[in-house]
Amino acid sequence: MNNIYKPHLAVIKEVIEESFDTKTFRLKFKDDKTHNLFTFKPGQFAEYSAFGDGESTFCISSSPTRKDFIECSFKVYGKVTQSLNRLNKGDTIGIRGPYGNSFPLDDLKGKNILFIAGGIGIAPVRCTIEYVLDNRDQYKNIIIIYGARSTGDLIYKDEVKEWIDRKDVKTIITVDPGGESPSWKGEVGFVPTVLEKTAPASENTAAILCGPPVMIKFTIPVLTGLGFKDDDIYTTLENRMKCGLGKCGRCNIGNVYVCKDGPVFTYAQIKCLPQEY
Amino acid sequence: MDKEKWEPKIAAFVCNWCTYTGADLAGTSRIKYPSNTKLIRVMCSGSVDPVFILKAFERGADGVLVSGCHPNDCHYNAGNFHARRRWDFFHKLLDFIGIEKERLQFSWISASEGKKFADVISKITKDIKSLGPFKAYKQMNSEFTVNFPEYNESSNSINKELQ
Amino acid sequence: MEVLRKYASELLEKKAVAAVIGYVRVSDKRTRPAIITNPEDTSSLVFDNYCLNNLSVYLTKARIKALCRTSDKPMKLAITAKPCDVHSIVALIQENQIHRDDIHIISFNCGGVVKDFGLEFSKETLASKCIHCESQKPVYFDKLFGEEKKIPAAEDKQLQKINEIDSMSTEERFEFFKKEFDKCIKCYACRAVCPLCYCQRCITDKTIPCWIESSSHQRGNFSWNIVRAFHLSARCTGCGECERACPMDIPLGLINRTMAIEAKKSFSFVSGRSLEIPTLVGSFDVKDSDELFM
Amino acid sequence: MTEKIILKDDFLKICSDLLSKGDTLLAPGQAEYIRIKDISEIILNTSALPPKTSFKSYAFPRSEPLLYYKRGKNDVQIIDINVEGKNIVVIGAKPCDAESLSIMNHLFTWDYEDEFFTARAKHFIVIGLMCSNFDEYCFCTSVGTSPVSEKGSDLFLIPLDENTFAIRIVTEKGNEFLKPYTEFLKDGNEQNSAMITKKVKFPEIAFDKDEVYEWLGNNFESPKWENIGNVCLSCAQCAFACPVCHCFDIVDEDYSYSEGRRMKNWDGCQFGHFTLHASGHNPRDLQSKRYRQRINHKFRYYVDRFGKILCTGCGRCSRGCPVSINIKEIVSNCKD
Repeated sequence: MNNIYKPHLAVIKEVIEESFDTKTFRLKFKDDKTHNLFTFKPGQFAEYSAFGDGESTFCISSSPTRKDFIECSFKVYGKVTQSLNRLNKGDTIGIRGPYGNSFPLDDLKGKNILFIAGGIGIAPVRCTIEYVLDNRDQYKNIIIIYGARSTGDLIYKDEVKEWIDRKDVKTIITVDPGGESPSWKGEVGFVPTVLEKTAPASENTAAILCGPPVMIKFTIPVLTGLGFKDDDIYTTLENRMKCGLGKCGRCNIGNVYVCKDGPVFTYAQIKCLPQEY
Repeated sequence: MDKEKWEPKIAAFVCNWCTYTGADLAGTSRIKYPSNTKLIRVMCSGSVDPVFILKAFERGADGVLVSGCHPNDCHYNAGNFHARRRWDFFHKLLDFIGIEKERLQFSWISASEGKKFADVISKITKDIKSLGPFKAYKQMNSEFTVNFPEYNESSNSINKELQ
Repeated sequence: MEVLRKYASELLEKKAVAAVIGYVRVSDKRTRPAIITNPEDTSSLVFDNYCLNNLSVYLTKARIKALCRTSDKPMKLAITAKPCDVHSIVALIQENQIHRDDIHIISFNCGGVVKDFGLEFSKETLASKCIHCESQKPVYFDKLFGEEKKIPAAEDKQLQKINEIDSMSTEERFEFFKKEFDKCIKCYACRAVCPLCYCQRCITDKTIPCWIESSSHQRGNFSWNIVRAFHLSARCTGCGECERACPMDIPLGLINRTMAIEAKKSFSFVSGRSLEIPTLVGSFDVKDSDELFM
Repeated sequence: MTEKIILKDDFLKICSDLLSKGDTLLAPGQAEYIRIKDISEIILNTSALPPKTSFKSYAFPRSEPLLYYKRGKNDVQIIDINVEGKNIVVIGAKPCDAESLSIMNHLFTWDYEDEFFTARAKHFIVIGLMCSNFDEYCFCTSVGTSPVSEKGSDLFLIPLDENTFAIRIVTEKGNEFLKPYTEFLKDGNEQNSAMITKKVKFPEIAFDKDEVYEWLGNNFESPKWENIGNVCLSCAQCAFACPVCHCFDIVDEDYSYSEGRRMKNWDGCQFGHFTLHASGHNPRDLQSKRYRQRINHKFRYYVDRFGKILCTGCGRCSRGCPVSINIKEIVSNCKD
């Protein structure tokens, strides 16, 4: 019997402490065959199991172009993430996926891309950035704006440093006012403010944004003000999920299942949805 | 199961201030008592929730003991008074639902009563032994359970099974 | 009935109360709870033998806050309550869920209610709580309607069943309840309709750690039903809503009533009868019996 | 579709043959579809109202394990589960229940196939029985079925008189099922049974389903939802009694220190924690929103996706509602 709820087992090869409450697991499937067959697109998510405590949904934060490991980042919040937090290098977890749709990076070829991420929302964006950087010649100008509450909340420090060092990418890191440390060299200010200051051209540009609802709420008007069309603004929605397969009936917003039709939506699509997220 | 060889599993929720110290005293005084009881230290007999007891039964305990300070000796003034009323009801409820009274017992043991601690443990062990294993509850556990094949952690057999 | 409607509409018009929680007729033998804020809507209010809901389940902190604390001057919430429902209100006040000053109790002299919707009121269909009812007059009220009525006498089958279970052996009792609890589908309707199950977050919804399994297998059902019964023992006022709401017909009333009988026997305490004495499990007496303890 | 005639006694003989073969037989009882142990329990009463619960739990159990796991020191072992469907014959299914599995099948097979459901569902033989009674809660005619509807049934029984039934063979599966028993069958005339079905009183059509669909699309925000939400106690009894509600929860539970199982349990969209995020945010935090979701899911979202109404009009949710909320009344009110 083909059990769609059965996860593949994966071993934690490395645990990276990103910040005081965020961790990244570097995972490798126990079974090499599964590891090679596991393909996904940037933006897709998976269900990670901590056996004994249940399953939780996070995006896959590593790029499909870097096949050695699968990475996932999570903030310790609920039952499953607390349980995952207790695991160490060498422990086994379960992965089922990938599920959902992805950022349409094939359609965006030949365009400029503006990435905007806030907080833990950097996870799916990082996957996309890495994918784009690995295929750098197919895309035009790339701007990354990444904001966090404080310097302590910034994650992916190594990756971010790599982006900053690259000449072909413009990277702006910002922390909320009051969150900066004395040695902080980046910007200080909320993401929408920094975006306004940067004022990227909207011509032939797609914006990929991901972050807390309040950031999205204030960033979208700025983007629209800069001349971005609704169809060119991509963001992700999250809802509570159990199955990830469109069966369990809790992630829907109107008649749209976030697990099947999402998590990536354009702003134009979101505008059509009822206010229930 | 051979009743002679079978040893009961008993969970005891004991108060930190009296019974646990009493158990210490029993130990330092070299008083012998049966080793079937697993002590779980809690801060007060009043802080033991009935679900702890149910959980103990669920996980295979044959009997449960809750023990605290004597009335008026509570470290928190009134914890054991509250507990006393509560356990009265819980005991009656379990009795009505069909769980033998002896499966769940209560006692007051002070820090100086090492001998009493040993006696209580001996008594409850004897009681539970004569009742036999708590089959009724264990049968409920067997619904939806499977027996795992033995496996060696170092071997790679799991991978093969998965394919 | 007219006096009730008039009284309710006056209360609303005078802005003495923010809303009236009452019964409205749906069909011949059915009523439905309604929360009425508009004086005109009071014309549909009813009270008769088919008003079997215990409306005190709607008296939650959140609702009072939402309805009665809208302006500077706090308003009251009027509730139509049968004498037995008043007991639930008393219990809620005792447990500090609501304040007596916030509630305007409109009560009735009660002649018994039917046990479930859709049945014709008669001796046979009398709710089991009415058979052994000792409080046809409310203990507390702000307004009382109706004349004193007699509840038709009927056989107390519930008590017979309790005695029958009492006379069983321990194993038989366990088997009996195992069979009954096995039917449970964990819909928690018993919890939803219970006025005294007011916890914001029930212990079954707590998952870290998971004390009561949400699966409806035998083990999970047993834990849930024992915990539910224990949390209500000596608090339950015997309104019987849990048993009525249960889609699987589990005799929850048996357990609740047994515990009430025990409370009366050992402590001569009956829940929800007086605001003067504290609740049984919320208080203690140093002279309580030590019989249970070694 | 062909029609045959069978004597009641012969039909019961088929049932006892099935019983001796070890098949599971279900027939409507008072509270639920009971598992038949003796053929004397089969009543074939057309005038009974639907029992309190449907037979969906035989295809979609209220709790079932999805897998077993064992945690080692840092290793995990999984034991997979193989659901083997056993033959289940539902005898005298109410027409409103008969359709339930085929409606749920859409959900459990789209995109990913949930074989826990399909493995069981494909072994079902549903023998429907005409229904000649309805009460104030029945509204099968409003959702496109009827007391004489064969939808979802493999075989459909219509009583011609006390001792004879017309048996309509609706599906190929039903045909296969009857093959060993051709000796009991006589050729029938469709007109005879049509005479009977014509006489059956149908519940009045309470609402136009397309109108409701339209209204729900335009009235996501409506004061009507709030009125219901005020009264509803969020007990989700309606979802658990519903023959087609299919939302579920997945939880892990240990049964010993290192061993456990992952369970799939029924869940209800009326529970406050159904959509509660770990962060504390809840998209459907009010009962009015949850009730709106329930009605919309049944009469709009499911139609959007699968072209079917997620409701069979059995009226169970209303019959059992502790505060007597009537779904028929609410949906009928879904108009301006």
